[in-house]
Amino acid sequence: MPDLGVLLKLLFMVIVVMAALLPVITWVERKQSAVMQDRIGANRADIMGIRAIGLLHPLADVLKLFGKEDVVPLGANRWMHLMAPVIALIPGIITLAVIPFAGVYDFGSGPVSMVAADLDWGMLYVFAVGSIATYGTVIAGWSSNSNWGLLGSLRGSAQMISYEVTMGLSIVGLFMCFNSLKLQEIAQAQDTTFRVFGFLEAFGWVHALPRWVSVVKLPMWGILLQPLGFILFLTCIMAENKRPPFDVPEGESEIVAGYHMEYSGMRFGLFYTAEFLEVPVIGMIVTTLFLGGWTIPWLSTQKIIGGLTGVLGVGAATGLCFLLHVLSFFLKVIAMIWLQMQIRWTLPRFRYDQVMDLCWKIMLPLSLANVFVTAIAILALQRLYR
Amino acid sequence: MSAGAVLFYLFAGFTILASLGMVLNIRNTVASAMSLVVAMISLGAIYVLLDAYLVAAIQIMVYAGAIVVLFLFVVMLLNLRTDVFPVARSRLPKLLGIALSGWGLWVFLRLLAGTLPAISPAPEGFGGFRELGKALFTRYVLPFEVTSFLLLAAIVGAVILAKRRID
Amino acid sequence: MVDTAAAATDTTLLRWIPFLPLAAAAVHGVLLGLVRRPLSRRGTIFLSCGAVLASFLISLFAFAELLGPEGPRVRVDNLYTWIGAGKFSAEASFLLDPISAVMILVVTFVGFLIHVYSIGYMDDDHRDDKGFQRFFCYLNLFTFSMLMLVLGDNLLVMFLGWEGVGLCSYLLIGFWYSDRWNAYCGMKAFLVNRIGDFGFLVGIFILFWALADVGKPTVAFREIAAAFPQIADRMVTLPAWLGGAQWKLATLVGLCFFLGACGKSAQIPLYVWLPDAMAGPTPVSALIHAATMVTAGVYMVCRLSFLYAAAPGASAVIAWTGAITAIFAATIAITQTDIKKVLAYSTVSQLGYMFLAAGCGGYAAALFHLATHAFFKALLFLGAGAVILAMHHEQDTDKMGGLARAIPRTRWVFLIGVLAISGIPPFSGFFSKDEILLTAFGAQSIPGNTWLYAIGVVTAALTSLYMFRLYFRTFHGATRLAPENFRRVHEPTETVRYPLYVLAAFSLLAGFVGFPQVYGDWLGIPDSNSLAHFLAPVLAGGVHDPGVSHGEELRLALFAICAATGGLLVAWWLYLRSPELPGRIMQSFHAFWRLLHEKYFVDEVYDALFVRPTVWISDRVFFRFIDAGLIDGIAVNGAAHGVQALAARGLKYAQSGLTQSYLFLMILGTVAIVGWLLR
Amino acid sequence: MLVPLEHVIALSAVIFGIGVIGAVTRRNVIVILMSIELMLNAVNLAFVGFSRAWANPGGQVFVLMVITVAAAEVAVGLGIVISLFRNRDSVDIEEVSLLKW
Repeated sequence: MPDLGVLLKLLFMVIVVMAALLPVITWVERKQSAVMQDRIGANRADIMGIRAIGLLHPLADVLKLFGKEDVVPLGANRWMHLMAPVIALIPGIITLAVIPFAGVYDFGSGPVSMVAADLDWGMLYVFAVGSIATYGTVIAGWSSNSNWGLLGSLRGSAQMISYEVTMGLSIVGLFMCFNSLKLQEIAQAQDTTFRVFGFLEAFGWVHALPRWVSVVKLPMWGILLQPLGFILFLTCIMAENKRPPFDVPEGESEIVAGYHMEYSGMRFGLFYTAEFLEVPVIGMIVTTLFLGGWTIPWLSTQKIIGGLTGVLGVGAATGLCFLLHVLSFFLKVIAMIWLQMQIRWTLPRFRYDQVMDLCWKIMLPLSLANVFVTAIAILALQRLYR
Repeated sequence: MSAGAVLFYLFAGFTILASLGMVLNIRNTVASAMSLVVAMISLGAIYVLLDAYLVAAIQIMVYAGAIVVLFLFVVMLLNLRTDVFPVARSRLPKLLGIALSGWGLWVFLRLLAGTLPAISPAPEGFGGFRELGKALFTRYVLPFEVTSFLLLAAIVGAVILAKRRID
Repeated sequence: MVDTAAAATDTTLLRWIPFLPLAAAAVHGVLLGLVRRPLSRRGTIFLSCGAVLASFLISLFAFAELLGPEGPRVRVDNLYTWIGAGKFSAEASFLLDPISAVMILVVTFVGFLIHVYSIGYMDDDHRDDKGFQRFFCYLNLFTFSMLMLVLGDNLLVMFLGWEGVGLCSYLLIGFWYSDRWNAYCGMKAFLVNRIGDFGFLVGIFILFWALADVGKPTVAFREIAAAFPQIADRMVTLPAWLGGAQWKLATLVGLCFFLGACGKSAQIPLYVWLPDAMAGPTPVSALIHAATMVTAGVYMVCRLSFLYAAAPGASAVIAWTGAITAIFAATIAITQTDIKKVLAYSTVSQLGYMFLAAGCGGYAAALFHLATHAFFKALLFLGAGAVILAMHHEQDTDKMGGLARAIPRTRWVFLIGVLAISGIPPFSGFFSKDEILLTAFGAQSIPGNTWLYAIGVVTAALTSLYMFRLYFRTFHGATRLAPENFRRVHEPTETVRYPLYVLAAFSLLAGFVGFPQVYGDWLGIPDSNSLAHFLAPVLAGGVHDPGVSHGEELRLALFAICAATGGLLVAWWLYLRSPELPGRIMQSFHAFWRLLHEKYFVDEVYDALFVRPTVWISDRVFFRFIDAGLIDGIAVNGAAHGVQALAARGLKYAQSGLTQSYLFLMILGTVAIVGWLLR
Repeated sequence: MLVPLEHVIALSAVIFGIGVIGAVTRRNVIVILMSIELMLNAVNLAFVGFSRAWANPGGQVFVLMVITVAAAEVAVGLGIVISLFRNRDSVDIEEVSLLKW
């Protein structure tokens, strides 16, 4: 039976994401689009005249959606129609279970890993769960007995299956570098730095190198080890989320709203929520894999704790370090969310064939090449340093 | 009974029910597919209980995530709302087949009791991707490669078959 | 007795002797058969003759090596284990001991000369463009097989070569296959040889069976020799349908092997193929059907001398068969007019001599005569070939005569050959034949050995008679050619002539390697019969002592010379002095003459006794009834019709086209199997 | 281990039986393919169970092989189904009985 700690961690993540991030994200989305389109944006919802620059709009949305009637169209398959949004929402939530929002600390009672479920095969878990998300789309479109919906879910399923392949391949290189599938381990592996020109030592004339060469150090982040992998993975996982510019399954201008056009009320809200929930989740995964997760660049855990112990004593130092890590984690996540917003409001929607070509003809070969190059580089470096 | 056992029998029940649902639902192909997904996922859970983590993940990724989606994709592509077929030409052999396979199953289960070894606790890292990867690329590398060729052939075959015109 | 089973020096030299010709043949075969681009004439000559010359040189080297140190003069070259089955293992290995040394020298040397000769001889053969290379391909293949035969370390390798030479002889007799007669002759040779090979095989089986019975399952000669005494005296009961008599094993095996020898070496009753084998090109007749292949039987008997020494019965049969064959063939030869036929029958007769010697225990003598005969008979055939070339492929002596003026060189070398075969001293034939006669005279163990001797002497007289008849009718007297044809008769080219000279030299001198001890004592040479002493360690009985006093021996030699000269004089009188005489004799003894001229009607008799019944049975019974009627009619077509009918009646309904019914049947089967396994 | 191996194998056998029944009785080609997938899964379960029982990764390796083969089979099978549907406008397997007497 899961112990209290696990529950606490899971609840922490879920509450943070659902209660804190989601509304803010909706608001940010509105405001940012407004900024980018030179509008004022949502600002009318008020409680007794207090508008709070539109921060109340998410609340208003929720109330409105709850208030609406839940329509099941004629000839629809009722059960599936009701189930689809839930299926769509669940994967995003349960993905949170394996994401480390902070490192491993010892509060006197043995090391505690700040992740709900610290699985050895965490990344595989993420993939597996993510692949379930497809069904929400498929079932939704099919069950609601509508051609638009059917088309939408056809596009959706094709797109999601295709991009899963590339997504999986694009981070194989990363796994090679960090030699693990465990998210916590990956994050810890990035809690250090590497010398940019370190490999030059292998040629035996390191003493001839200028002094600064061994001073210049970079945080051992995935994005620095696998730049191409970062781009590919981000693209794929955003395509998985079916938000613009990959929103062909629900292209309003072509197929009215795609797979969820027949939904109304809170069930539509659930799809909506699912999409917005995916945004921070994506941010977390990308952060953990490529941006060093909870780590603070150039300041490894030992340094922080060691530095603060003198001032505060071990326990307080550890706690502070923990807080700092959580802080850095969510800062990075928010940065990633902002990046997604940016992309979402910058790029127009791809055509369907463009989406497919991008996946199969450009990114799949690139990811394969990435795997090969990484493997060769790793072997070469091992040779050099032996 | 340990929690693992409870979960095992729970998921076993799910699996059987879902499989039956898939087979017996003669009106709605998509519903069959969905029950197949349930069966797959419960099997994946059972794999987890059997310490086969990699296999479990791949089971869900490939079966639930790809294969059944492919089924659904085709169903929707052909837009089979409900499949009502004319009366079958031959019922008897099928029923006989059911009976016979049931009988064979019964014989099998009856003979199964107490013939198998007790299961010892799994060694460290058993079923992890490291061990399996090692086995896959050293000892079983030939089957691995051969299977890759099979996949290639399957891709080509599928493309050729699904093309509208073979030109 | 051979006691060198263990003491043998290993070497890797021998394998090259047979394999170089094989390689050449293979190259030819690939070029002709697969690439279909025949080699140029020059290339062909270079390849084939070069290969044979090389293997001759290697043989010389190996021979020198063998002569060098005293002790066991045995070299073994073991390639690999050809057949390994339990305790039995047949090695693919070559054995070089004095016998095979003499053989490979003769084979490669004469073979090389004849290769060279063939260059000139086949040059005017324009029947088809590939013929030239095909001919040399076969020649090389033959050389390879013959060397396998004589070098084989065990019966199986020997049998391989045995069959190989048979095949090559078939191919070469029917070389000009476009002519049905040649093809028929090749077929005849092959089939008659099969009978002999059958005997050979049965011999191998019985021998192996007996050896395995005493726990020594082997086919290697030296091991057999070592183990033979254990089984030599056991009795074998023939099966009832063979009379069920008790036979001595050695005798039985010896007779079986001798049947093979009869086939290969053209002895009664299996000699009939050799005269017809003259259908092949003359070099072939010289190489295969005079010098090498036909002597394989003699070689085998000598190789198995330990066996025959232990089987007096078999030896007696061999001796008598040889003697009878000798005189029988000689009488036929007298009346033949075809130059090659005469030589063919003389070959049969000389082979008879060799078997006579071998049967009487004079294995060294047999091999000696084998060697000398190889030289002078090759010389005679090649000379005949030269004549035939000069006569533009005319072989009938009735259309020759007086050629001495036209082709003097050929005439002289031919004369040397004739003198040699007639046993005129000091030509090689005299020594070898004399030793044979001596052996026959002294062989007390053989019943009626004096008669054997008498037959030998008479045959010697007949030999010189028909040989000089041939010579005179060809080269002397008034020519029977039309003048304009006579003018077109010309000497052959160098490549044809030079081998003749070499062979002439050897048939003049080769006799001295077996210089009898008698004259040796006169000249004060110890062990003058060097060949016999060289061969002694590997032959049963060592240096054969006929047990005849020197004076007796000299008287016998004188007697033989008289016989030979007598034959010469008769021939001279009949065919030069009064050429009309033979015609009158022919008239008066017409029936007898016809009997001889028609070769005692043996072919006709065989035809009536064996060939026609066989053909009739195989045509009427085996082909029309069993093959066409039973197998094709009932078995094959019947089965097809039955299945078709069955399928059309009912079986097709199982093919319902319903996938699931197939699936269901499959499951049915699976469940049945599972149920049966778990029952 | 939580449950005896017999139960695992029994479960796999039951699932296999269900798959067989589906493959034999259903007439919808797609469902038949699904049933075949079900059988394959039953086999996989047996593999995993045994590999767990003998602590031998070989069984799981072969499960991976089986999954690959299943994917290939589905790809080709569905391709056939599509072309079949184009030609006959039906996925009834009894429609596809041309290959008979």
